[in-house]
Amino acid sequence: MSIQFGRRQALGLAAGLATSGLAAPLVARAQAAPVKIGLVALASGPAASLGNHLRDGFQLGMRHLENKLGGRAAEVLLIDDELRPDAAVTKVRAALERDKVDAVVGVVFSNILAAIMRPVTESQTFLISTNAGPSPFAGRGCNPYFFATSYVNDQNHAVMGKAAQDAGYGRVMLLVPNYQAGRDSVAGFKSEYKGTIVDEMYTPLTQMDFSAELARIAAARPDAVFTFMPGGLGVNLVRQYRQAGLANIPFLSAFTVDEASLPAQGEAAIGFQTGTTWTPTLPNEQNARFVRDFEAQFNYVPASYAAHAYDAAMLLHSAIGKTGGNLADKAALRAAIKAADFRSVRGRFAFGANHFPVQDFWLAKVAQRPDGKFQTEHVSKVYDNVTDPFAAQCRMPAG
Amino acid sequence: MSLTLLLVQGLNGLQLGILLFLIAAGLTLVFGVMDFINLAHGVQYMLGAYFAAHFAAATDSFWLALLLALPATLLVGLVLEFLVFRHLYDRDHMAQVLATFGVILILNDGVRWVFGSAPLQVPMPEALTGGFPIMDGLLYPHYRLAIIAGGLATAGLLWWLVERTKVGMLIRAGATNAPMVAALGVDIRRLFMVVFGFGAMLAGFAGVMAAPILSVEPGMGDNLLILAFVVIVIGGIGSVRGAFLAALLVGLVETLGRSLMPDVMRLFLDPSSARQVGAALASMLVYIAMAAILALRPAGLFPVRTA
Amino acid sequence: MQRWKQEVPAVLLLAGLGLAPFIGFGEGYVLTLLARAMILAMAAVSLSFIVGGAGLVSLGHAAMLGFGAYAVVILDDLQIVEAMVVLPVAMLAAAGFALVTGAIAIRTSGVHFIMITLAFGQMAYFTATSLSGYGGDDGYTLYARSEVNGARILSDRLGFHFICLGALTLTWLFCRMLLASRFGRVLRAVRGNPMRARALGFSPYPYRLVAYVIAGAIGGAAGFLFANATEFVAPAYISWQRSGELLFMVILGGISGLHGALLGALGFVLLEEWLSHQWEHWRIAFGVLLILAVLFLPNGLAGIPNQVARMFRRG
Amino acid sequence: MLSLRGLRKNFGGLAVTDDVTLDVSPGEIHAIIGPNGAGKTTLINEISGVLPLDAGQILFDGRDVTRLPLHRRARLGLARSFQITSIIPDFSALENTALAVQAGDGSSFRFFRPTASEARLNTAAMAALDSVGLAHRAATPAGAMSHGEKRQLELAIALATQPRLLLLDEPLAGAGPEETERLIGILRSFRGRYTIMLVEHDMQAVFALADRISVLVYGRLIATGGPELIRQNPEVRAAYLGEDDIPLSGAPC
Repeated sequence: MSIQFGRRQALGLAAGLATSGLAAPLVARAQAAPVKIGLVALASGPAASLGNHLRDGFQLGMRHLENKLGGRAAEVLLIDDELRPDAAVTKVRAALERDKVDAVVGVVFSNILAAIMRPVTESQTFLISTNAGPSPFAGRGCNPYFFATSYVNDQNHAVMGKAAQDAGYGRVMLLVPNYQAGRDSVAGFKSEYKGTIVDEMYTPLTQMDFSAELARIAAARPDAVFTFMPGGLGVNLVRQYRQAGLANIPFLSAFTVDEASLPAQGEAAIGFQTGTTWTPTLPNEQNARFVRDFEAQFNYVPASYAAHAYDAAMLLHSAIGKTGGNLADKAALRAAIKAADFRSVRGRFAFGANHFPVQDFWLAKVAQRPDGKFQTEHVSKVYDNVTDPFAAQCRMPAG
Repeated sequence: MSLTLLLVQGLNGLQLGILLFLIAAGLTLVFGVMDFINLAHGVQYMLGAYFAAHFAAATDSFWLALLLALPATLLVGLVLEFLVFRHLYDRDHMAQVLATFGVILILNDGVRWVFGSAPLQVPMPEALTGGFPIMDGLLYPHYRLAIIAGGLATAGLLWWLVERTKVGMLIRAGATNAPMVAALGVDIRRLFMVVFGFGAMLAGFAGVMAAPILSVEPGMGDNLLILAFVVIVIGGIGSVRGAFLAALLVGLVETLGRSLMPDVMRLFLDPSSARQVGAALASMLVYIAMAAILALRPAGLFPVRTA
Repeated sequence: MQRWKQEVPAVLLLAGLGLAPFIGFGEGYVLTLLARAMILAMAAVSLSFIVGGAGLVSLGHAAMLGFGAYAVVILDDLQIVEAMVVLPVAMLAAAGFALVTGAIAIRTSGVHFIMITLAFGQMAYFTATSLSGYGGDDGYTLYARSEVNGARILSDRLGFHFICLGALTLTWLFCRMLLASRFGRVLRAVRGNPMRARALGFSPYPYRLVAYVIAGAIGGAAGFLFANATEFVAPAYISWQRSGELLFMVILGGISGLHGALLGALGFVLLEEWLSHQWEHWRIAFGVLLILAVLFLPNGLAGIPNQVARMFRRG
Repeated sequence: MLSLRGLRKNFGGLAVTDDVTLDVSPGEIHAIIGPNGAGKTTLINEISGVLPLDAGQILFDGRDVTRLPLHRRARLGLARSFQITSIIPDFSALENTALAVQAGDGSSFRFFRPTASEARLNTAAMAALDSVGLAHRAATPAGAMSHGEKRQLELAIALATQPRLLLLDEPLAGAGPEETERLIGILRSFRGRYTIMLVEHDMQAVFALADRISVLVYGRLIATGGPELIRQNPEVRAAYLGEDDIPLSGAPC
């Protein structure tokens, strides 16, 4: 956490440098001002570490791009959504109207994305979610100004449903927090899993102690447990699961064991499984560079929040480059973004008709690296180049 | 639900109740004796956990961490008392609420600043890592038993301090009628400081003990603070005995409600909605209990202060 | 004369808000921010009415806001967006909730009242999170603001600014009128000396309950505007932290008069907005400022003029 | 007017009101005296409805009010003052008094008209203030008044409710000699206009004011009668033995 960014501290180089560089002389005048990106990254409250992953991932991307997007100098405005929808709306509107940002990127939580969706897209500004992907926005609510470099929320859960199905687990028990994402998670898992669901347990979002649920699991003796416990919830659950001696029952999860929570879960999480789009171990050149430089820069292992944000930076770079630095022609820019002509840390990456990625999904396992740090490691590909199930409902309106 | 399962849940409820009691005890004394609403009591719990995490990482020993974390929370408590709270004893409740809320903001973000945003962990002490099989396939961790035992011992010590010592007598008298104690020539400010520091340390102790089973993160004390307030209001403000019983009650209602509610709702609804409605109701259960108790006994179960 | 003087800050503030769009604060995002501040100020004034006027320190006032906001959501889901319908429903829903919970809560007093209102607020919160049909925790996006007689006057930023300002002014005048009336005098008497009031033949209960219900209805109206301002409603609007914030606005401003809540709400929202742009750990600075305000401004922001005057007299 | 029938009250085994039976007739000033701890204030609290009784019956104008709460009794015309001044400190003297007028003037669930401009309330309140000699202090915040003035205000508040019975708990408590003089004058001016039951320590004042006096000792009523009768009652003299504040000078010895 060595670097702190004030909102007005531009990361970009001075505008003068940009014009002297590669930009074509014809458009240079209009493009003297740097490209401005509003980065919505939660920076306060208990869940701030997820926002930090997101921010650092994007910042690393900007660093690799030497603070230029498509040849134009770029400036990043950090916006802390405070995990309060009304505050997020106010701040994002300020970024759109006062700071005239050219695109809004980021957002960890779905309720924040839902809150800022209309203000951003209605001002005809592109909104690129690097994490939150509520299914309505992939389906009927898809939007010409909205892209996601992540996934539809339900997908990672469905991945685990399929993984459980493939592994032949006949009886599975579900444990999720009692809130919207938790209920979606159960729906996502069930969409692919055809075996018996022994019980669904819903816990309050504020619950820290899972011993009551663990006792039920022990009593029911399922073939596997599937859970979705983001952030601190996951830390508590994983450690208590291990302490209760239940680790012999396979632990399947989504957003529960990842590099954001592993430092606090440690050895307790080893061997636990998760469904994901990305792991630090995916064998491609970009990914190796991303992980290596990220750890060197920020001194912790990146999670998918960081990877998707890094991809978003690369995506913007490719798109703005394609339009020759012209941000005014929205249709051209949209087409350029949709082309997704960049090399993703996930390897293959393309956008579907609903502006959500068509990509691979992996089953991954937690392991300890030789240097003592923990990470998720991909085990097998569960979905190959898959389109999310909501895409069919999307009738993308013309911009 | 089988009998063993009920027993396990009972133990879990007991353990939550005891953690709650350690926090509520300080809160109820501070409130009862000084008539001081301290919203910042929950952050003492968080600080206890953070100190434990920090010292455990530095010394590689849980016990050393415990030993160091206690005086550290005590120190923070006393510093806060000196800098802020001391100036608020004569003010009305609302001033206290606002200022102590300020302290919450400072410390919640302060730990993020110092220790980073990512949740931390405290390893379990070597000697207590195992568990005993309480039912087929489920270990009840020794550490959790240690929490219950340590909590009960602390409760006993507190009972002895409050009921059997001179300071305790003053504290009880202060909870009933503070001006009278002052009139007896007792240095009431010193008494306040002792009570305050002690309460802070108890909350810190709860934080240290919870750290090996819970994730150590900013704001971890906020929700517990609300529950602790529920406890002291149900128990009767200023009553340690009331806090103890109410803490166990709240702990059991929370834990048993969570496991029983969905089953109860299944009598009325289809299984899927029964689970969700049951879970939502379980979240509300302590609040419903508090509202009901206050509606029937507006001063709580064991009112201390005379009208 | 004294009374008239007391109203000067409030009148100046409201006039300033009226002029704001024309003196360089007319940009959309500033109006958004001001609208949010004014709506929260409206809720804070109604809370101040029961805190300062009736001695009912509620830690569940955000629930009233929530009822108003969710009335908008539920009616939107039923395709009803006419403000002439939605607003009364929002106010009635909140008032109804206030009536039911107040009937129980007002039996208690002091810190017990704080806690029992908190309890009811939490129940409302958990209920909202379990409304799967309206997005649960993720919240509900409104695709259009309410209409008045079919006209979309709420959708215009400047128009909305003046609607919020009008609502805030009305709230302030209305609560002021209530406090000056016979009813308000009894309320204030009950707060100042309950035994005396009872010895005169006034049972505190019905007066307090009516005040609580009125404050609830105003909170519902504020919730209606809040939903329209953010075009989005989530359970986060009802959390106990939000109730706490409303209470802090009231206390920060000073409870000796309703204008304190106006000052407190605007000060709170604007300070937060400004600080959050300065530093990642801005909440530390915010906390320090809150503590300093408590220690050095015993009568809140509204008490500053008097304090300054006294200093000059002494100096 | 007021009838007490066998009132009883125990505080943890200690009888503080012990079979008290007493009648107050219309228009009289009835004083309750007794040594410290005799239960005088307790009796006032029972009559006004602050304390519940263990046994007995209170009739007011022939109506049983034993179970009615404080505010309902007040509505019937039972006005009381408090031993420790009980005014509303942030209200002006006028507003304190006007509130009392308002109590007897129909419903207070009126939301629209500012009370400050309600002439009817203000006139009546000014009259009450005037009759206790406080008219010139009408605008002063009650909290800022001197002790004696607060006692006067307390009387004005009681008067303003248009009471049928005034219960005065030590109206002279804590007043200086001059203030006492003034208060006695005010009380004397009430004679014949109001029915008053008062508890008072100042024997000079009691014997100067009261039509009838009841003597309470350890919660028991040991005598009731005119001032002369009480002065000569041997039981009363015994009870007050050792206390020199009973004015026996006028008694034949």
